[in-house]
Amino acid sequence: MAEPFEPKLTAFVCNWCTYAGADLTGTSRIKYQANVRVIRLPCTGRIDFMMVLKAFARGSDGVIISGCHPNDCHYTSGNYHARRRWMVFRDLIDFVGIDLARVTFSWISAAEGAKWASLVNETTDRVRALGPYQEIGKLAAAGIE
Amino acid sequence: MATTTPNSYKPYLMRIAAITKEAPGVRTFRLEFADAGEGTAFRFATGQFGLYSAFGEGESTFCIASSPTRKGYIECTFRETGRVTASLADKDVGDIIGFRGPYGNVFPLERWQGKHLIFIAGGIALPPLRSVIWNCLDLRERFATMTVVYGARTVNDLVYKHELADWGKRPDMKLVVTVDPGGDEPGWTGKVGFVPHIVEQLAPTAANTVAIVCGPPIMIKLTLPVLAKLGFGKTEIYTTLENRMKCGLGKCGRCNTGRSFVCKDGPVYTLADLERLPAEY
Amino acid sequence: MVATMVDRLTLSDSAVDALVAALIRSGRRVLGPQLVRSQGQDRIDIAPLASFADLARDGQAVASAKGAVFPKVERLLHYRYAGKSIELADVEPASPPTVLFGVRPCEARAFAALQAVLNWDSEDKFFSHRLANTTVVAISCTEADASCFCTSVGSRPDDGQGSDILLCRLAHGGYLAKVATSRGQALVELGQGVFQALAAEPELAPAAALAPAFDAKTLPQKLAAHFDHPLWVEQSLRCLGCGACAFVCPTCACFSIEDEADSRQGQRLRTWDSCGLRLFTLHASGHNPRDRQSQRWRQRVYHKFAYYPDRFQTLGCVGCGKCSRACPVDMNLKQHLAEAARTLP
Amino acid sequence: MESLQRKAQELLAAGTVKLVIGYGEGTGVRRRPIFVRTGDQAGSLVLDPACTQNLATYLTKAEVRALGRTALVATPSTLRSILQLAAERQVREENLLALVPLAGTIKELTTFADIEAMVATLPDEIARADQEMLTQLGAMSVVERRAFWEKELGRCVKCYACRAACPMCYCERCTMDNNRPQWVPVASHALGNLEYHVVRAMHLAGRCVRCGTCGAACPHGIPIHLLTFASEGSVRRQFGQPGGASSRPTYALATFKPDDKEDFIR
Repeated sequence: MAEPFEPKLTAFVCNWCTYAGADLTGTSRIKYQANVRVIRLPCTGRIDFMMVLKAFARGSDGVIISGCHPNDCHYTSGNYHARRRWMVFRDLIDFVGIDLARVTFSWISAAEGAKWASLVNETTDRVRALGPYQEIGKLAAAGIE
Repeated sequence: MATTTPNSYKPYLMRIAAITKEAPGVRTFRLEFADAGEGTAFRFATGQFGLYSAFGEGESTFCIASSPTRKGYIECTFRETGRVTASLADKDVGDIIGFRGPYGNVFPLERWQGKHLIFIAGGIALPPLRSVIWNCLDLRERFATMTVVYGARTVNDLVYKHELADWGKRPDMKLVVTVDPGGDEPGWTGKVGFVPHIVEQLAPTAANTVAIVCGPPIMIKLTLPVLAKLGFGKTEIYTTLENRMKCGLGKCGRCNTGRSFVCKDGPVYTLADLERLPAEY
Repeated sequence: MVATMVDRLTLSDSAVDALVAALIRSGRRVLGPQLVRSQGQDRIDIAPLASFADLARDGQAVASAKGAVFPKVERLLHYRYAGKSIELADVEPASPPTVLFGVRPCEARAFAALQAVLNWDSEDKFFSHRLANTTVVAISCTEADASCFCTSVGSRPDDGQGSDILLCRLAHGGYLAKVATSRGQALVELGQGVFQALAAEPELAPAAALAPAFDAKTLPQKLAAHFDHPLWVEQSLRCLGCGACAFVCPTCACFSIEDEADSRQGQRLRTWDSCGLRLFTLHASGHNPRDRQSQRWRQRVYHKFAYYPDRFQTLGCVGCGKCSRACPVDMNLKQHLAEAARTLP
Repeated sequence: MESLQRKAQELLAAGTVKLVIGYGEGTGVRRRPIFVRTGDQAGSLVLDPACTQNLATYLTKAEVRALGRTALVATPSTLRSILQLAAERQVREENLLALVPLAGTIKELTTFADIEAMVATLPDEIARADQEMLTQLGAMSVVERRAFWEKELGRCVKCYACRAACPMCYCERCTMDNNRPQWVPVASHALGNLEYHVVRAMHLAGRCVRCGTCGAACPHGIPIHLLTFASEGSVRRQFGQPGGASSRPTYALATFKPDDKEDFIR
């Protein structure tokens, strides 16, 4: 019998808020689904939009991007800049046919351990229901003879 | 259906046997064939080059810096400059890299028999000459006098410092090492001055002499008139080119300069050959 | 492609249709020029043919057919990291038996120029293997456009060189098939009953009329003598430095080799490249032997019309004009060469 | 057309400019950029509806710059490109002037302020066919759109004609040409092509003047201009800042407002 589908999620998070928040989830002993691989970056401003595509190309079924709440950026305005880019990037990837339901954006502070757990759980459940995502991953082998 | 033609793009696997840090950013690898049988069958001649792979990053072209008279290994010396060399610089002894070669033409040692040899090199361009210098030293009785003039920007930028020390002590060759003005340091016993000036001071005789010149374009440009003044003929001056290459097989078109493929017709050229090519190198 | 005695046979239009069907049935990959209408614009692509009716019999495809033997991206090597070591896997080029059906005679001639550079010294396994599995059935041209210049480079619209079979249109429908090679003969045998013996001397539809604009034979000498002529700077002023000309060119063979890898494995790919791109000759040190676009334009012209004849005794150009049609700024090669032939003493 | 030729002659004769970049006759019905440096070359200048290519691309080319002060035959898109280039400090006011065909005469614009004033009066619309394509694509499901772009971008050979033809792709070393790291694959396989075109569209968002020259330059007829239209459209819709409207540096993605409105961040 085939194994039930377990989605692979990649989370790009900022060092100062969401990563600390995810840490708090653990130290608070809040359980959440283990489908997510966390990649820590200094700031949401550092999360190059292409990382979303790279994650899908390497086999992620869903992507989470999260950082400090507006006005809380460790570097003052990295998250504001990131937000503008996301606003445009979302439109663009939707236009090229990437399913937005597979990309979750969030603000999670260092104090929001519970929010991190519920974000991961909800995203995992949603992506699990959507099924595996190979639309971008399959391109990696296409067009090479 | 499998083809019988070999895949010319498949490299030998080489184990890094030793790493020498020569100068800032410059390293020498001693490479041994991972497959001993391939190593035994491998032949090259001085002047030839190869493409060295850092798997995952690509290939980069360097000369073989060791002499064919030294069996069982090859050496290459490179400066960390781009994607591949940066990755190579991260490797440790025991790591595996790729090597395709030997490619290109050779220094015509048989033509030089009985002649005086003067090698003139600048900076990171000593490695291609090191192969031929060692080759000639190992066959020392075949040549008349041997002189090496080598210059670098600073004392620290000189490569093969230990070998230079050894060469300096040999009675059967003359070594002149120089650094650019301002590049010397306390205790420096070599010369201070640019290579072309040092060659001019040295004033080697052109009669029955071959000059082998390799260095940055500006050094070559200024050294050639000096040699011409000393009476060196255009077929008695040799150099080796390093164009960008991808295949090493005369196909990819990158090193194409005039009718020449540097990877096939070069890298060794006489000044007479070079003057027939457009100056696109 | 070993030339044998040219066998002359005829085919009716429906017979050609049956031949294409038989080729597809035989499991061969049948590629040919097809008209594509997209976003209100027409273009001709070289693509798998489903039937003879799909074939664009006139006009030039944007891309050349070279991709069948020299793909835009092909795998040369595969490797896996195994601890400190590397496991290398050789790659066999996957090349299904292919028929290039209904391509133009200029395209057919281009394979010899590709072969000249890719196999001149050592054999290129990937290219050779694909070429050996490819049969070329060209259709002679009855139309030429303002970019065409095959007659200036020693050819003509009904040139059979490089074709295993050349189909020439008959005045009243059907084709005369000139079967020039054993590979062509194999298709004749496959299409049993499709080809008819020649009953009488056939009346051919007139081939495209195309007056030569220059004589390419005069170029090598002129170019050799005028490397530093201001003409090259002048001609290249509007050149944008993209690779469109080289990538649609049926004879351009310059390539790059690129590694792509993740933490477990990687592959070495060969990709098309172009001497028109600045990066082509750029050294990691920053030094670039051809730093200006005029030098790169000159290289393209010289490579095809001076260095090729000198080195390989053949032109690196078949006069198809694809480069001119593809150029975003209308660098018309025919005009530029005519200008060179006219103005250089 | 005659008025343009006359104007070019005057400007060159007076030494006001050293170069006039305009359109000349090309192959068949095509028009091509020409570089007029003497009065007697001015007769080759052509002006008709086929003259659509955005010539502002040449303003940042070293070989062209070296020729001296330049007059540029400008379409509305060209004017916008000049402003965007000015905003990005890529052109100097004193080095160029724009020649705008207007109701049978040639209007000469010598300052960025003049150009801004004129641009403000011009309609800023994309071609109807492009608008229809955007509408069609918008009506598709995300799966259909993926299939559409997979097919279209499958033809891309990475000749970079789109990049070379775009006035805003002036970077001396494009991110595609950097390899430490090799962020976007060099090869023109399916993934390399998608990544390249997504990067290009993002880099042009807020800077694109929607001239469509990239799409027109594509030898394989891939409607890549729709990608930049989409990203530029997103900026306009959300931040109200069209590319090429002003010579002041107002790049929408280099700034922010604390109250930028979105509805997707949880």
